[in-house]
Amino acid sequence: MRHAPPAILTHNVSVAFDGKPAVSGISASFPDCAINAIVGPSGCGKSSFLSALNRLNESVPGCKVDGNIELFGAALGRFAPNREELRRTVAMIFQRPVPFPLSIRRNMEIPITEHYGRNRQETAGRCEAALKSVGLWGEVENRLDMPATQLSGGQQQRLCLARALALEPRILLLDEPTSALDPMAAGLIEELLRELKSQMSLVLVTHNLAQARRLADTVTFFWMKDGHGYVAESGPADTLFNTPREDVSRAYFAGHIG
Amino acid sequence: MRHAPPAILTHNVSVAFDGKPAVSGISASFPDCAINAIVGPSGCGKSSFLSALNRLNESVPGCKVDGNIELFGAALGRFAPNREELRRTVAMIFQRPVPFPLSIRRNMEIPITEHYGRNRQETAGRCEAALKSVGLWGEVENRLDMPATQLSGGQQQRLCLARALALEPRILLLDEPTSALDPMAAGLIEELLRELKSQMSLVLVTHNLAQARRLADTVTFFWMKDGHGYVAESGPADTLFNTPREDVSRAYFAGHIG
Amino acid sequence: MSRRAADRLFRFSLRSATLAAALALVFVTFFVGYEALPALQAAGAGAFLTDPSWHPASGTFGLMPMVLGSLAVSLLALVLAAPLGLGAALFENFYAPPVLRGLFQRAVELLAGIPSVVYGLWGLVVLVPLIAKHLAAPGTSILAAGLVLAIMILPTMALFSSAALGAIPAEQYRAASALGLSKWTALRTVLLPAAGRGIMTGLFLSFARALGETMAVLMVAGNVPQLPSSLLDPVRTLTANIALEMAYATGAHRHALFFSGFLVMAVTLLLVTLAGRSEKKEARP
Amino acid sequence: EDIEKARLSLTGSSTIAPLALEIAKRYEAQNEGLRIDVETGGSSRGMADARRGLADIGMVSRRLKAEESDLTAHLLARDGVGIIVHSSNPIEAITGAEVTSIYKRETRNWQALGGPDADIILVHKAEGRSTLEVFLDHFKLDNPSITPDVIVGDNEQGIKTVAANPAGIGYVSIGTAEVAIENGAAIKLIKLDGIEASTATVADGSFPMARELNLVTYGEIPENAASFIAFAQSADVNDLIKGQSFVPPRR
Amino acid sequence: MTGVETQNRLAALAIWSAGLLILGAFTLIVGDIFWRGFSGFELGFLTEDPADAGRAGGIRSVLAATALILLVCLAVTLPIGLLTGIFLADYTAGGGRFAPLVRRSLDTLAGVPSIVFGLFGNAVFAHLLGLRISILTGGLTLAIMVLPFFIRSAEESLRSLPVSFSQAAEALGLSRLTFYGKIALPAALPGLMAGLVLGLGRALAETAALIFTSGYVTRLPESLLDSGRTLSIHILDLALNVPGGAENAYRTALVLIVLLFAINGALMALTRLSPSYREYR
Ligand SMILES: Nc1ncnc2c1ncn2[C@@H]1O[C@H](COP(=O)(O)OP(=O)(O)OP(=O)(O)O)[C@@H](O)[C@H]1O
Ligand SMILES: Nc1ncnc2c1ncn2[C@@H]1O[C@H](COP(=O)(O)OP(=O)(O)OP(=O)(O)O)[C@@H](O)[C@H]1O
Ligand SMILES: [Mg+2]
Ligand SMILES: [Mg+2]
Ligand SMILES: O=P([O-])([O-])[O-]
Repeated sequence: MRHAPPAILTHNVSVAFDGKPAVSGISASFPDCAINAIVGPSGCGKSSFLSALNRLNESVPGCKVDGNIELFGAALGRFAPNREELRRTVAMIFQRPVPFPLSIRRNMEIPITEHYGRNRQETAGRCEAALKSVGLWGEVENRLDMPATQLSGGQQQRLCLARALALEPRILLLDEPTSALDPMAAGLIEELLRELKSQMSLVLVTHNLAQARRLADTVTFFWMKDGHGYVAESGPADTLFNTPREDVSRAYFAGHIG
Repeated sequence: MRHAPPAILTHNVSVAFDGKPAVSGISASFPDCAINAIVGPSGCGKSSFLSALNRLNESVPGCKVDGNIELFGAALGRFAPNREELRRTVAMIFQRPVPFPLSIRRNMEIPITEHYGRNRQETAGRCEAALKSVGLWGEVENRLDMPATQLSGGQQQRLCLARALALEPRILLLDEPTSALDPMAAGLIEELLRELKSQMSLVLVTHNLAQARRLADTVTFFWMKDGHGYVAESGPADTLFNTPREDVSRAYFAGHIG
Repeated sequence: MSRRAADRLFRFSLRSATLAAALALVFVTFFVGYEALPALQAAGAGAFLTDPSWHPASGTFGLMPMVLGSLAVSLLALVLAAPLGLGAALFENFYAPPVLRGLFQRAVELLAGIPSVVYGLWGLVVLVPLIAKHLAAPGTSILAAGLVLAIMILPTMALFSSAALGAIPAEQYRAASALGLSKWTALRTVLLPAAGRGIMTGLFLSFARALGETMAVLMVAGNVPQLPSSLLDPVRTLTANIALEMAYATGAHRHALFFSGFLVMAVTLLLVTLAGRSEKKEARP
Repeated sequence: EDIEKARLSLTGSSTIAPLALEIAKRYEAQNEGLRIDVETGGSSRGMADARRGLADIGMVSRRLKAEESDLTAHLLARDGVGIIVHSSNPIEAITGAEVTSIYKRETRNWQALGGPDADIILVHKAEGRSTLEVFLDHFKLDNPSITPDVIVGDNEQGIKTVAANPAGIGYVSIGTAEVAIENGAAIKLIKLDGIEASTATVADGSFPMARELNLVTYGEIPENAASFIAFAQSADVNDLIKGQSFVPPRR
Repeated sequence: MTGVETQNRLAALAIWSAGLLILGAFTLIVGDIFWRGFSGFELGFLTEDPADAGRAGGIRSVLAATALILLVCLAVTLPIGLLTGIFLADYTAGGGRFAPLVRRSLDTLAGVPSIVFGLFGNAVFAHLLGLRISILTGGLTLAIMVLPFFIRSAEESLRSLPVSFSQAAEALGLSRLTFYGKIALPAALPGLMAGLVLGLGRALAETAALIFTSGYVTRLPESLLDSGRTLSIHILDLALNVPGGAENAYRTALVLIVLLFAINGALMALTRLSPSYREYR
C-alpha cells in the first residue's frame, strides 16, 4: 500500500543572500488538506524559506536557494512546466495586503486572463466564484469598479486571497496574513483559512502564537543559531504546544524567550 | 496623611489626527518606580497616547491633544518651564533605535552639552556613566569615534537609552523598544529596564504579551471601538493577567482575539 | 504572438533600448574627443594654457583667458548662491510657517524652471544698465554674469539641499526633539551633518551647471577674451566662446573649439562624478 | 529629392542678410514652391557653410582674398564701414589717426576729442566678421593688440550696444546704420577724415572704407542657386538694394 | 541656556532673511517679465509671423517650430526612455553589472553642458548625416540631451511603486509585460508624466544646443528639414541682435514662461488627481 506523498517535502533546504545564509538545513514535510504553521522569532528566515517554495526569491538579486523541494511527490522542476505555472499552483499571500492600484474588477481579471485567456464570460464567472468564496461578493458586487485601495485592510486581504484562489492553486503560502489587520478582520481571515484547508495545503507563517494554537494542524518551529535560522522542532500542533521535546521550544512556547 | 502623587496621571486624554480621534477618554495613573505596560492590538493608539506625555506629537501637523496630564502632581505646563526641559525629564525611546548618523561620542555629547553647557570634563563624565549604566562602556570604550550606525541593533538601542539617561530623566517612555531586536539583544534591554525602575517611572508600550508578563508592575490594556482606542481595563499586572474583569481582556490575554 | 514570445520580445527591447541610451554617451564623448584630438596633437596641451591670447585669425589659440573667465564667473555665482540656497532649504523645511512653505516651495521650483535665456534677457535689460549706471559702463562684466548665474543656480542649490534634508528620516528630528534639543541645535549638530553629502552634491552640480551655462552668460559677460583684473571687466567663458565661433570655425580653429568643449565636459563630468560619489557614500550607513 | 530641390539656404554676413531676405522674398513670389532660408553668423560662416555644403550660397561682406579662390564670388552690392557714436555725443567727425589712437587705447577720454568728460567705451567686432577685417585693414591695426570693452557679433548688436552707451564708439555697415537711424536708433554715423559716411559717398567712391557685398558659392552651382544669383545680380533688385541703403553695382 | 537661545535667534534671523531674499528675487524677476511682457500684449502676437527681424509681428512661426522640435524630441525620447527606465528599475530584468554602468553613463550624460550637445549635433546630424541645420537635427540633438533626465525620472517613478506590487504580480504568475502594461505603468503614470514635463521644460528652455542645429530662421517651417527657431532662440536673438527688440523679447519670454508654468500646473493637477485617475482606469 502506498501513502499519498505530502503536499510539500523539503530536504536540507537553505536560502542565502549574497552568500550569507538566512536559513539552512531545513527539512520539513507539510501534508495536504492541513494548515501547517511556521513560527519563530523575527529574522529567523521564515519568509525566506516560504518564498523558496514557489521560487519567488529567484528574482531577488544575490539570493540563492539550495536543497531539494518536492511538491506532491514531484521535484519542483517537474511539477510545473514553468515559473508562471508554478506560481499559479503555489499561491502566496503577504503580510500587507497588496491590491494593485486599479479597480477591484481589474485586480481579479488581470491574473485570470493571464492564465486562462481572454474569455469574458469565463473570466466573470471565475471572478464571482472567487469573491464569493472569500465572502467579499456581497460587499463589492455593486462597486466592482471602485479602486481596490479604497477597501478596508481586511477586505483588501480577502481580495488578495480571492485573486489567488481564482487561479485554483493547490498550495497556499501565507506570510503573516493577518498581522497588519485589526482583530475583527483577522478573525474573518482565520475562518476562511479553516474552510480552505479542505481543498488545499496551507503553509502559514505567523508571529502570533495564539493564532498558531487556534489554527495549526502541524507546527514547524524555527529558531536561530550562528546568525541563521534552522528548524528547532516540528510535528503535530498538539505535541509541540503541549509536550515540546526541546528546551528552546519549551521556553519559547512558555513565553520566556523571543 | 498625603500619598505621593503618581508619576503620571492622565484624565480624559484624547489624541486626534486631522480631527479624527486615534484614542480618546484615556484616564490612567502610572506610579513612580515601576514598569507600567501598555498593551493592545495594532493601531489602537498606544504610540499616539505615549507621545502625548512629553508633547512630542505637538509638532506633527494636524495632531491635537485634549485632556489633562499631570506629572508628579503638577500640570504639564507647570512641571517643566519649556518643551526642551520637559523632554529632558520625560525621555522617550522608539521602536527602531535612532542613533544620529555621527560618532558614538557625538551622539552622547550633543544632548549633554545642550542641557548642561559646554564643560568637557563634566560631559565626559556623564557620557561614561550613562554608557556604563547600559552596559555599553566596555564594548565601545576604545572606539567612541566610530559611527554609531555601525553598532548592532541591540547596541544602538542601548546607546539611545544611554543618551537619554545621561540627561537624568524622571520618566522613561518606551515604544516597543525591543521589537526590532533579536531575542538576545531584547533580553539585555529587558534586564536594563528592570534595573532602571528603582530610579524612575517607566511606561512600556509592547506588542509582546510575554514581555509584559515578564516585566510589568501595572498593565493598561487598550482596545478599539468605533475606530478609536480606549482603555478597556487597567490595574496591577497580576490582577489583569490572572483575573481580568472584562470579557474582551479575558479573550485577549487568553489569545482568542488580537 | 504567444504570451511568452511577447514577453521575451519585451525583455529584449528593454535591453536594446538601454544599450542604445548608454551608447549615446559613449558616442558623444568619443566624438567630441575625436574632434578635439588634432588640436592637442598640433599644439600640445601646454600651448592652450601658455598661449596668452585667443585670436584664431592670427592662429593663436590660448584658452587661458576663457578658462579664467569661466572660473571667475562660476565661482562668483557659487559663492553667492551656496549659502542662500542652503538657507532657502532650511527655511522651507524648518522655519517657514505652513502657509508660506507651500508658496516658497512653488517659488523655488518656478525659479528653477525659468529658462536661462530669460535670466539673460533680464540681466541684459535690467542688470547691465544698472551696473553701467552705478559702477562702470558698459556693465557687461564678470559681475553681471556672476549675478545672473547665481540667480540661475540658486534653485538648484536650494532643491538639492532641501532634498538632502528631506531624505533624512523624520525619526532623526523626532529623536532629537525627544532629547530636548532646540531647533537650531538639532539642525546644526544632527541634520546638517547628516545631509552634508547631499548638500555637497548640490554644490557640485550647481557649479557644474554654472560652468556649462552658455547663452545667459554670453548675453551679459561682454565676451572679450582677455585676462580679467577686476569684477567689472568683461570676460569670455569657454562655452560662450564656442557659441560665438563654432559657426564658422574650420581646421585648427574648429579643433581648438572642440577641445574647449571637451575641457568643459571633462570638468563637469569630474564634478558630476564627485557629486555622485558623495551621494553614494551617503546611502551606505 | 523634391524637397531638396525646392529649398535654398543662404548663411553668413549679417550685413547682407537683411538685403538677401528681401531679394529672396521677391524671388519666391515669382517662383512658387521654392523656399529660401537666410541666416546670419558672419561672413566666415558663409564661406565655411558653402564649403561644407551646409548652405547653398554664402554671404560675404568683403572682397574674397587670394587664398579664398576656391569660392566663386558673385557681386551683389557695395557698402561701407562707418564709425558710429551715440546720438547724444557732440562729436561729428573723426580722423583716421584718432580712430587708431582710440582703438589702441592711447586716447581714453572723449575730452581729448573735444567731447564730454567720459571714458570711451570701445565696441569691437568678433573675429570671423568681414566688417572687422575691413576695419582692421583700413586702419592697419593688429587685432590682438586691441582690448575692447565689448565684443559684438552682428551689425545690429553693435548698433544696439553703442545706442545703450552714451560714451560708446563702434563701426558698422553704413547701410545697416542708415536703416537703423531711420528707425530711431540712438546712434549717428560720423565723418571719417572729413568725408561723410553715407550711401552717397560710397556710391561716388569717395568714402575711404568701402567694400563689396558678395554671394559666394563652392564648386558646381546647382540650377536653382544659379538662377537665384542671376536674379540677385539683375537690375530687378536695384530698388531693394537702395531700400537697404546699399549701392547697386555698376552693371 | 541663554547661549543656546541666542544662537537659535541668530540662526532664525539668518534663515528668514535668506528665505525672504529669495522670495523677493522671485517677485522681482517674474514681476519684471510679467509687467513688461504684458504691456502692449495682444493676441495677434500669437497668430502673426514675426516681421522686421522680430521687432514687429508675432511669434506664430516660432511657436510652430518650437512645437515641431519638441515633437521630434519626444518621439525619440519617449520609447527609448520608457524602456530604459523599466530596465533600470526592474530587479528581475537581469541588469546585473550592466545597469549600474548604464546609470553611471546616464548621470554623466546629464552633466554634459548643452553647448557640447550643440557641437555634437552640428557635426554629426547636420554635417555627417546630411540633415543640415533643421528641425530634425535640433530635435534629435535635444532628444539625446533630454534622454538621461527622462530615463532617470522614469526609473525613479517606477521605483517609487512598492516592491510588493512586483512581488505580488510575480506570485500570481504574471509576465513582466503584463505587469508593466497593465499595472506598473498605469500606477506610475503621474511620475512618468512628471519626468516628461521635466524633459519638455528642459527642451523648451534650451538655446545653446540649438543655435547650430535647428538654426534661427523665423519663417513658418514647412517640413522637418526646414530650419526653425524656438522661443528661447527668438528671445536671445531679439535681445542681443535687434535694436528695439527688447519689447518683443519680453513678450516672447512671457509666452515661454506662461507655457512652462502651465505645463507645471497641469502636471501638479495630474499628480493631485492621480489616485483616482490611476485607479479608475
Ligand atoms: N532581500 C534580502 N537581501 C538580503 N538579506 C535579506 C533579504 N531578505 C531577507 N534577508 C535576510 O534574511 C534573514 C531572514 O529574513 P526573513 O525575512 O526571512 O526573516 P523572517 O523570519 O521572515 O522575519 P520576520 O518575522 O521579521 O518577517 C534576515 O537576516 C534578513 O536580513
Ligand atoms: N501622523 C499621523 N497622521 C495621521 N494619523 C496618524 C498619525 N499617526 C498615527 N495615526 C493614526 O492614529 C491611529 C493610532 O496609531 P498609533 O500609531 O498610535 O497606534 P499603535 O497602537 O501605536 O499601533 P502599533 O501597535 O501598530 O504601533 C492609527 O489609526 C493611525 O492611522
Ligand atoms: Mg517575514
Ligand atoms: Mg505604535
Ligand atoms: O557680419 P559681417 O557682415 O560683419 O561678416
